Amino acid sequence: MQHTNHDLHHGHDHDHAHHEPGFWGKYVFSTDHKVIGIQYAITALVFLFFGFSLMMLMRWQLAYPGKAIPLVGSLLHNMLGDAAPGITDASGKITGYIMSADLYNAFGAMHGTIMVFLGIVPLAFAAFGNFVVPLQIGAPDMAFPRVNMASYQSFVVGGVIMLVSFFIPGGAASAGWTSYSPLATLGSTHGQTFWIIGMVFLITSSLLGAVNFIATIIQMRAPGMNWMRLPFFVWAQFVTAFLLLLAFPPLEAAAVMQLMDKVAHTSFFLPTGLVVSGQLANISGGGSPLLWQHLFWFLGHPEVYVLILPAMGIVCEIIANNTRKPIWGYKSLVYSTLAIGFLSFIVWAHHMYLTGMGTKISTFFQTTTMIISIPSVIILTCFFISLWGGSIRFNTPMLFCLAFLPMFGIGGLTGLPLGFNYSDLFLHDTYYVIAHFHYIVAPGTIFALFAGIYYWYPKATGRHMSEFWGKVHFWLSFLFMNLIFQPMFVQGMAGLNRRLYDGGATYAGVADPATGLVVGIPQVFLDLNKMISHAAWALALVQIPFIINFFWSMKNGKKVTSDNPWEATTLEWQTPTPPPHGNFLTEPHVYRGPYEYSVPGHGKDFTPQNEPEHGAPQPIPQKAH
Amino acid sequence: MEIPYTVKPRPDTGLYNAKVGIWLFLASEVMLFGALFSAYILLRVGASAGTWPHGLLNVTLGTINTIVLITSSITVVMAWVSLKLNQFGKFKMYQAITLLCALAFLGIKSVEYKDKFSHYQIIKKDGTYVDGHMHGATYLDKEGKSREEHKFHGLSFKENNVEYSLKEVVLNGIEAAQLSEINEPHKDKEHKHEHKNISVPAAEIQKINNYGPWHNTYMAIYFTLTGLHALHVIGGALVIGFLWGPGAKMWRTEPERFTNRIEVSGLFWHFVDLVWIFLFPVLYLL
Amino acid sequence: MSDNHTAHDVSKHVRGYLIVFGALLIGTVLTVWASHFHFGNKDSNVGNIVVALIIALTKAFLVAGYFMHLISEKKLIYSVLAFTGFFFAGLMFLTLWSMHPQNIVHFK
Amino acid sequence: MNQYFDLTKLLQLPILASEHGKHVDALIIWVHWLMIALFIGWLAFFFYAIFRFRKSKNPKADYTGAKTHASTYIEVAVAVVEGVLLLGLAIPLWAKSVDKYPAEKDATVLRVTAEQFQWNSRYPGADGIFGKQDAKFVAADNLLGYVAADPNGKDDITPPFGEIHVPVNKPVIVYLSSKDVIHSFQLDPMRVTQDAIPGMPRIPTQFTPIRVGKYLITCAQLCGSGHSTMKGNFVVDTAEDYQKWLLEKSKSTSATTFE
Ligand code: HEA
Ligand code: HEA
Ligand code: CUA
Ligand SMILES: [Cu+2]
Repeated sequence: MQHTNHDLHHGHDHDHAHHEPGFWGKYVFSTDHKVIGIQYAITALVFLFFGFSLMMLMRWQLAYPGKAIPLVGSLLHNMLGDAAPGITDASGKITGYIMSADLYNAFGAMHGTIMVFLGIVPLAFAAFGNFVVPLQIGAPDMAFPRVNMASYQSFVVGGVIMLVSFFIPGGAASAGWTSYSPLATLGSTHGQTFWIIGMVFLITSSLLGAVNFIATIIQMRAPGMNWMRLPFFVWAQFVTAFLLLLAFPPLEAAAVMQLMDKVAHTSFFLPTGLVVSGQLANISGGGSPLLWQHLFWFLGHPEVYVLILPAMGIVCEIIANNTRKPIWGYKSLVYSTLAIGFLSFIVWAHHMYLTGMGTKISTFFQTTTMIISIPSVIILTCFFISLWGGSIRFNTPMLFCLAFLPMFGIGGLTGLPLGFNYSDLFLHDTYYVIAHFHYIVAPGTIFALFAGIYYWYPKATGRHMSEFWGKVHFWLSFLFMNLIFQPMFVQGMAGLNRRLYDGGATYAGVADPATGLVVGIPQVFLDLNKMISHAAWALALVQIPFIINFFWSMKNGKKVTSDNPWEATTLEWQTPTPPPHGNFLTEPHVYRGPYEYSVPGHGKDFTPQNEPEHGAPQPIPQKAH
Repeated sequence: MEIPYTVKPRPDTGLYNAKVGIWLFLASEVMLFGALFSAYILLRVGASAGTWPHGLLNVTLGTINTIVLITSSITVVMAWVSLKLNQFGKFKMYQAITLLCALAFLGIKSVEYKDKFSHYQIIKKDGTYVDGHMHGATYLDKEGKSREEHKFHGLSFKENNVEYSLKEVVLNGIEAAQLSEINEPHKDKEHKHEHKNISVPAAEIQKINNYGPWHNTYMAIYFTLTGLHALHVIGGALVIGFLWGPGAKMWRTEPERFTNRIEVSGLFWHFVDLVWIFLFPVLYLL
Repeated sequence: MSDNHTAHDVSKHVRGYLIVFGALLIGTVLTVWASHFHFGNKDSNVGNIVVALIIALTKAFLVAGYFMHLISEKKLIYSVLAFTGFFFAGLMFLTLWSMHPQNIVHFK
Repeated sequence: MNQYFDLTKLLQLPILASEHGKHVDALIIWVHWLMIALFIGWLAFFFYAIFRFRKSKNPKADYTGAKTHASTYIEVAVAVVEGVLLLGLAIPLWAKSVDKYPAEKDATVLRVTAEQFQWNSRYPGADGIFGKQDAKFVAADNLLGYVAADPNGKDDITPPFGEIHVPVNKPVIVYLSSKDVIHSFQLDPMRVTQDAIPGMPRIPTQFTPIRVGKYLITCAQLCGSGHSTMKGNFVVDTAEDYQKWLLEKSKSTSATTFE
């Protein structure tokens, strides 16, 4: 449908007639994918910071077990009561407040849950996906705008339920983000019930989102935007959406069953003959704790790729843009991504090697686990080689992306020793695992997300974030991330377990008088806890420039001089800034692949996807009125 | 720009948006019920001998409900056809039947549920079982004045601060030495259990509970699966009801789009029917 | 089949729908009836399970195929369902396989 | 096998006190060689590339970029090495450790039952047979439901919590179970970790201690507020010391019941 100028204007009046949206309609109950994307982004960032704050408190307990929490100690006590009990000096007067073991476990479980389900997924998938995908495929909006809004609202409800659970009697869920039964189900407090119900809302939100994304990408691609012309970011989101769509429901089923165990006293995950606090539990029994683990990890593993694929997508866009050349091996990128998506459904039991797994099963899952590492290698390799022959601009987004590569490399490579069950035998449940995946999700995914924020910010707001403070943010974050997670490998190798309330003090190494050899964890490795914690707090401090930069630039940042400040090729830059409701003034037509940079014989070093083959480039439409 | 393909199919996929959407959603539903069915198989295979009830549910009611759902499915299809043939009146009629079927289904299901809650099993101190429907329970107050109840109120209960304690319960059912006699009646043909009233003094009761989800893993999965399915029935009925009532306005403004909505809601409804097609034999017959 | 239908070829299908409806009713009666017999060797009800499943699958095929128009649906839908089917199979079989007593290291 | 490239120093693995442990270490070390090689290689390329192709040095990007197939070979190489480690070490070693158990008679056999937050142990005693268990008999004073009447149970030995002794240089078979939640029986110096899962009676794990000493049992599965303190002592004695210990425990046994 080619608009003539006339009905184009008509279209506008029409638009206005329909939504004269007030503040609420515009910012809160909006159905515009861009607004929803931004809502998701801000909410998720806040949750991300909250999840980080929980961990900063835990890091105190890990570094200084049993010492009074500084600054916020009494605040915690006032909010959470005896979960943060007071400690007294000799004279019996309260000298401060500490974190009880239950509180530590609750914070640990909620840190994991919040970071994964309320932080990264909403930011990487929902926020960036919502804002960027329709623009990049040349669509006016998502396929189902109202479903889109519902998805966000369901996400908020889920988040609120999770937050409320901190304040109910007994506190929040404390059985780890993995919520293994029976631990999660036994016990009389309701934190776990809240967790389950919260998860049901979050799952619903993700399912609605996934359906919407897939339908949008399949149905709403602009004319000429065929599959092999999609920007890699869209591919990444496409596969991610399928992972969510098909991997989440089994967890939802598991959640329903655990809810029944909790409120209707069924025994889905509770075996016969449980003995709780000295007496036979009054349950029918006959259930299986392993079933929960299978259903959880059936989601759990695809979920980890949900955390990484969008990040890879962002990195790909930014690398192409800042090397000013096409991505090397676009096709193999796409196929590797599809392969990862496919395989990630059949590796899950590598999280369960030590549940007493027979040879057949462990062989199967080890093999698939090793196979799935190959596509990741291919993807990363493509990114590396893309650097070759480029003309690399080191702006803030690019710095974060470049850092992503080795950081993901470390995280990914350390997945391998975990992938062999015979070495996992020793590394399982140690800080080596913690370091493994944090290298991927923190200096990996989070960096990619920072990059994405710096990169698309001008499109969303019409202003740049400060380059200088961006670089400060990058270098310091990079430093402290590594100071936090590198030592964890060392601790893990020394046998320090995760989820330890006292940071391992109980297992501190002692020289056995009889033999003289030291058993337990040598003190040096425990001392690393202090260093890690200080680095973690420092990491928080260096986020302040970012937070200020983020809000300050909305009003005062450097104005963009064109709609395409990075001189990029993809469609989101061929719209007015910020894009109006309906995105494109005239429906774009796509003539070429996503990364046509430095095409030989072209004047400028980038050729937008919608620039007609011959003749003058389509005039880039200026701002809507 | 307006959102394309809300009514007309996109040429290269041949589908309109909502159709793609609903099928994706149904795909996730398959995984949801798939996981529960896997759990069912697992619990059943894992159940120790004699503990998995057979022929516990009322097959007649189950059959009727199956037929009710199938009927609702055909009426949904016919409703859509009527719109295609531009017969709005018929559409109204068919969907009305659909909604009545939905109500009938839920009604029958709740009857079945209720029955399970009045079905009790007693484990006596001597390790034998009494199993049957609650016929009545006798309670005693402090002065030993006895009081008859049709319902079971637990081993003791309080009413306007008088304390009543159980004297005996009367179940209409069977006595059994092993669970298997209760759960696998088809297996042992020799001693035929005919139902009779059996009264059990409170003193002999080791454990008493009714056939709620907590009773055993079979009841757990039964209530979970059928409950979740019932929720889907309710959801589907709400949508169909909306498109039948207020939503029907759209027929006048955008008939094609309305027809699509009916098709999409129908697809969901058929899926709900489809799930039941498996639930019925799995829970009632096997 | 869907959208772009002339009234004519829709009405053609009505008969088909009614036949399917009949078949489903018969199928229902059939399963119930079949459940009164014992198939296969006497101390295992595998036989009955197989029979019941075959009937259920047939009914499912009819509903999905005709009421949900699957037999004449677009390729896209098929591929989505194919993936779903595959992952569902993976979930069920891998889980059951892993949890089979023989594959769990325990005292035998 | 790995004395030539000794990463153990670098990796700082804890002391090793079991026979099969050296294989676990070997696998860990080999994998880390692979990782280090890849990482260094990639990193070198990475830095060279971003240095050489920075904008100031290379103002005009090259449309085609690298024309090499080297990457494909690298990827294949990675796959091959992973395959070798998998088929050569990981799979056979695991098969050995879970499928090939020594006969109970030439091994030290004991039951370890985890509970929040401690480790109970039970030895079969002179007759080498454990007492029967039956859920029927589970009661406050007999939480594991041992059948009092069963003669085999009479001479079973139940030392106090978290005190487990075994003789050196003799295979040990531990039958694990849990009363309440999932725990994980972890003995780092023995390179042993095995979940103890309620409802799965007697999950076995095996190893052969080769070094006399007093070691720590740690719990490798979050099991509640006391998880971090759920430690036990695992003492590897000389054969004589072990006999002595067993003797005195068997005396005190009758007194110690569970709880
Ligand atoms: C985004 C998240 C993410 C990703 C991508 C991965 C990727 C991988 N993970 Fe990880 N994993 C987690 C998140 C993730 N994981 C989490 C959260 C847990 C813990 C859950 C819990 O218990 O709480 C976990 C735990 C975990 C375990 C269980 C450990 C245990 O509990 O005992 C295992 C075991 O097999 C494993 C394996 C792997 C493997 C083989 C990969 C492979 O896919 C990796 C493949 C990648 C590579 C091989 C890297 C290639 C690198 C390059 C080519 C570039 C190098 C670049 C330079 C040097 C510049 N992971
Ligand atoms: C995506 C997942 C994710 C992410 C990003 C993180 C990030 C971090 N995690 Fe966590 N972590 C988990 C998932 C994650 N974690 C999981 C699943 C577990 C296991 C839980 C369990 O045992 O059950 C775990 C466990 C875990 C532990 C082990 C606890 C234990 O076992 O006892 C530790 C210990 O240090 C830790 C630390 C950290 C740190 C320091 C960060 C830092 O990298 C945080 C960095 C965060 C930021 C830099 C904030 C960025 C946001 C902003 C700057 C806000 C801006 C706001 C606006 C602009 C409005 N994590
Ligand atoms: Cu026991 Cu952790
Ligand atoms: Cu995994």
